[in-house]
Amino acid sequence: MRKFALLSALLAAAALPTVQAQTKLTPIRLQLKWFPQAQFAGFFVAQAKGYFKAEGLDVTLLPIGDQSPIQTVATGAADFGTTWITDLLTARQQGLPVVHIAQIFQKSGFTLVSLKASNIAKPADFKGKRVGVWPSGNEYPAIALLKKYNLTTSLDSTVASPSVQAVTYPFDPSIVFPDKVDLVSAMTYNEVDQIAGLGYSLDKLRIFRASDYGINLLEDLMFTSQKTLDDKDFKGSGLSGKEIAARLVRASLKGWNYAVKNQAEAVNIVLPLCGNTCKGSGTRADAKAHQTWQMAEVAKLYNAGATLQGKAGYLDPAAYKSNVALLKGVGLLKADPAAGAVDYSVWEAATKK
Amino acid sequence: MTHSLLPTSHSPPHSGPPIVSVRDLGMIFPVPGGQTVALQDANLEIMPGEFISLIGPSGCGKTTLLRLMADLISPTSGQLTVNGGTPRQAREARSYGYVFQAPALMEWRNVLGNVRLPLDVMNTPKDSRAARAREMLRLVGLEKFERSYPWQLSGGMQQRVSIARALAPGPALLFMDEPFGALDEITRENLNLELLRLWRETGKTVVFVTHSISEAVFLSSRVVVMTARPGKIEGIVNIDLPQPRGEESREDPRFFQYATEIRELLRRGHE
Amino acid sequence: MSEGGSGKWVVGSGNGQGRVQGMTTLPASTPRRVRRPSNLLPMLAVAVFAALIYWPVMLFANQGAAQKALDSGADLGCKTALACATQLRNPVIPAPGQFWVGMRSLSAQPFSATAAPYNALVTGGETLLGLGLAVVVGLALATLLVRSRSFERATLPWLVASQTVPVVALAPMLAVLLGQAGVQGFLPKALIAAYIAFFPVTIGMAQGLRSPDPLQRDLMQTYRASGPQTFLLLQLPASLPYLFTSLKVAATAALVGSIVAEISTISFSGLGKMLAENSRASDTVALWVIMVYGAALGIALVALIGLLERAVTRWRPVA
Amino acid sequence: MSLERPVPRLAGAWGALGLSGLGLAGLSLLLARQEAPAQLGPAQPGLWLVGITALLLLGAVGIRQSAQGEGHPARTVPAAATLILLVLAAEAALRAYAVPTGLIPTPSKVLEALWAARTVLWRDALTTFVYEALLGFVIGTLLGLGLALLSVRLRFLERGLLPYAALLSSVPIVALAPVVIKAVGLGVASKTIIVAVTVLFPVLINAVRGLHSAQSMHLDLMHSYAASAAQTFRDVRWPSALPFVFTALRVAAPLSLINAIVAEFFGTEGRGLGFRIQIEVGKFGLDVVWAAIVVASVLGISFYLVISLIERRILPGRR
Repeated sequence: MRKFALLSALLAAAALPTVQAQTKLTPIRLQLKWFPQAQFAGFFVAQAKGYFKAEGLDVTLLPIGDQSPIQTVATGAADFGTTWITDLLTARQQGLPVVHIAQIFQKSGFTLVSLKASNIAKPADFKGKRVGVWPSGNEYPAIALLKKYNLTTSLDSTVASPSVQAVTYPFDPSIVFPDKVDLVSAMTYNEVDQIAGLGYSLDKLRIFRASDYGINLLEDLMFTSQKTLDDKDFKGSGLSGKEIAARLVRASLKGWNYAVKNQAEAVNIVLPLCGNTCKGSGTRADAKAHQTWQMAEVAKLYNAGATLQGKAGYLDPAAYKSNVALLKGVGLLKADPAAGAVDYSVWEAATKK
Repeated sequence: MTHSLLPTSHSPPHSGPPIVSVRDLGMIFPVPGGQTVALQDANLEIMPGEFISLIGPSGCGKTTLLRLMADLISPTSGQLTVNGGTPRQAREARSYGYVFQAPALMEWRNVLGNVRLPLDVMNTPKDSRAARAREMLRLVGLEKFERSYPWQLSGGMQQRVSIARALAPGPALLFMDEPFGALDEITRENLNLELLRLWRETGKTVVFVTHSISEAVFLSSRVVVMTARPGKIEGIVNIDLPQPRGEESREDPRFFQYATEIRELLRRGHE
Repeated sequence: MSEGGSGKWVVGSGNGQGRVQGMTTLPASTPRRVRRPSNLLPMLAVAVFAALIYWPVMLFANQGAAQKALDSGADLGCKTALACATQLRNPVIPAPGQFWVGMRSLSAQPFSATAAPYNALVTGGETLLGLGLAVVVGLALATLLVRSRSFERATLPWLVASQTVPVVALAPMLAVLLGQAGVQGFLPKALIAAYIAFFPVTIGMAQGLRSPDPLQRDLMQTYRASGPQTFLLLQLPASLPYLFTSLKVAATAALVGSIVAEISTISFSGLGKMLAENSRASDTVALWVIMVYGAALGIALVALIGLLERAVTRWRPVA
Repeated sequence: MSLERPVPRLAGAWGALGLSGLGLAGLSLLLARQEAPAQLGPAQPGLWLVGITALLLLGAVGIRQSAQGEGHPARTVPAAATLILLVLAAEAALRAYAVPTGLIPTPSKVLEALWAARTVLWRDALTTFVYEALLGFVIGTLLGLGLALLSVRLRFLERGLLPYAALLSSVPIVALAPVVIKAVGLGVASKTIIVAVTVLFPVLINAVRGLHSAQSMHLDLMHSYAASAAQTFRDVRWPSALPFVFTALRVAAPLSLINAIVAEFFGTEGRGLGFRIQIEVGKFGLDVVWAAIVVASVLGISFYLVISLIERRILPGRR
């Protein structure tokens, strides 16, 4: 009797995986580019609303500081990631097999901010000024913008007497602005509001949006490793890596669409997840207000370009081409990336378009 | 480890085969730019139950001779037997106890633990170790200090602990290398008396290295006088003072004769 | 603060270091056992003095910043630089009131994920784990160094060199590589702390394992003690005081290591993560609060090692 | 402790070392063709790895043999051979696994980058080492010594201030970097200050300890000569303090460079090794990053050796 019970238990255990394959969630680690905040609202919403689960995915969202998510994905510490396009293309140039699968933000949110009082009216006026940039790969929009106006920086080690003095600092604008630099790097959705919080209301500031000057280096995108895409049976789920990627993109875009439509609700979902990064600074040091600002600004970056043509998540080939040209122009890319850098099939499978 | 420590009939010297036999023993140390003859053509036989002192100036090879017997170093020439075998066999049979110039106690063990150390190393039955160590402490009169740590004891007391430690495994042979050299005169004389009593009561063979002529005469049955450069045995003096010896032995006229004889030998070697 | 009355046998005197010429500080032997008067009163006086000059120093530091901000047209909610000096939202040095408010808000719910005490505990745990790993590695390396001259000659220069590598630069890469091997979360940070701590521990242990005097070694030889017996009964206990001295040095360095690792790797908690977050949010007051917690943590770690030392090396005379 | 064969067997050692080195170099060259992979993971990494391990073991045997004896080669060959073999093995292993440069560069790539970026790295090293580390080191040492002398003269200061210094020395100073940079600016000066502060405390504590380490017998001797306080200081106190001071300096030397690099992570004006590392990490130019680390490491070791050399000059016969 006992023996029989054991046998049947073993049989049941052996049968289990095939039965469960449909119901068991596939664990996925998605590496975000920063600490949790409304910048990633779409993913948090997809998580909270169960969009990932509905696709059979059990997603863990990983935060990161000022490092590149590329390395965590390339080494398999995470399965998917979000990052900026500059990061992705330079990584590929150095032999890291990472692949673009979806473009979340269709427009660059990078700006350089100065005080109106400092009389910098146009990029040509940047000459001889001090510009604050973020190192670790976040400095290229600024460099590209300067380059466009034939300005050189001290970041380029081949230039003997640069026309702009660049300083590096770790993201917090209050370290350098306004006393130590004339222009400071700021994302529309984050640092601009932080600067406002320092006591400089928007009417005292002049904001140079990189995208207004044709420097539209694309930011938050989704990517994965070639290995994941080639995987025939992703983590024993019975599904190919490509299929998993498509499901992840589909759920994420659903989350994003919901977040930009229901911004207040999205902010409420984000708020409990972010620790000390949620708050703005200075007089605007209020988490909710800052994240509301951020959500609104992020929505503008999402609702642009391809999204407006009903193709959310699509990397517009023309935008991509101009990005590559820009990066080659500043010497960051030595040649055109191989065709495998972007895999449109994932987005097509995700949106059935 | 079968040797009893309890008082036995004190076996008379010169009976049976020698416990230590030294034949044409030589020891050469390499030094930068040459070599030093630490010991040359040493010959000596030590009988069971004897108390032998090795005396001589610094560099005469007396410590070297003792360390050779204990197999702490190996000779470059000659033969040496201890307990009927090679020194190595004697050491591996754990058949001698060694008392150093300094107490060399383990600072992290208390007095009892220090005396127990050889028993721990030699893996004697666990339950008897503490009792054995206490017995040894009683023998050296330190039973009240078993819980103290070394730093809490005076130099003399520390050296007594180290003697108790050497006795703990019950060896028949005791090597002592200037054990009282660093102590003051009063302590030293007290410990001399105590050592004689231990020797009498336990019937051990003692090989004792010293600088002091009076200590050598007072303690020994024979004194081996050594001289330096090269280190060699200059002569051997039989000390025929009556046993048991006590303070009064130092007043004995023969005591002075022996001392003078040794001094003469030392001087001769010096010239 | 001396290692007073450590007994004659702790021979490290700041210079004699045997074969291993370490970079670590050594147990200083200050053999005087004189009872010195309590430091309490002078310390108190210095504390009072520091408290008294805090206010003017703070005013001076912040007034400059406030003046610059006002000059550039910032709306700070106050009119003069002096008035602003005590209420800047991101002051150079926080006013006592500001500090207190920041302290309370970061400590109010001590075990919430954003509170400083909780994160200090996480960092402390990482550091302790790192120190534990460092002791294991240090003991193994020290044993090899002491046992084999070939090993010492082949590796010692590179062990020294390992301490000149800026680990901070390596930390992110190290964490990524460990992540690939499935090591994530708590452990990578502990490993980075261990990388920093292993060297002083190794050198201290090597010194300690060599510290028994020749007579003690001879003694063990007369017992025909085996290698492991000599190691366990003589060398290991003799090395313990050296171990703790080097651990105290290593603790601070390891703490820096785990904080840096938290800043520069994927981290869900820890003082380093708080430091990074609050620095992004321009919250200087929070930075000061975290610094104070970091300082307290460093002091607590050293004190903890001191306690452990007293418990383990009970044979040593009390200073 | 270790019973090593007294007969030097250098001839056999050269054979094993040469064979192992040539084998590893050959493997690397063979693997060089296997560059630019489509994905991580080699064709037959296991097989290559077995070969590399076997050659390393052979090399280890050679190193062991070459370390016998007391000759000059026996003291220098093992360390050099260890480095060369490990570098070659890393080269071969990284190529066997086809690890991309963006993750871990091969040693040959690092060497290439070292050469290609030599002028930039030279300028960065000048900034970080000379203006930040060295200057901060000198300032911190002088301040530490000054404070030590002052507090030894004024007992009250010693008893009131020194306990705090000892506490502060267990504070992670990196936490200070953002605040100092905010107050002082992004230029070189802020880094110099941070380095100086990190050097100051160990020097102060060790110097005070050293000044108290004079033997009372020596002091009594000076007293018996009716020597003045200055004479006693010059002939007894100061010489006995020096070994302690140098211990602190030797530890602080490489640390000052590392701290300068850490501080640069919190803001620069576009110069320095820390800045270079950050910029290159952003481009996945890890070959340049490692080149910068190599430069920092070499500078750190040299700094350490120079301090040791000065120590040996000033304290002849004491080591």
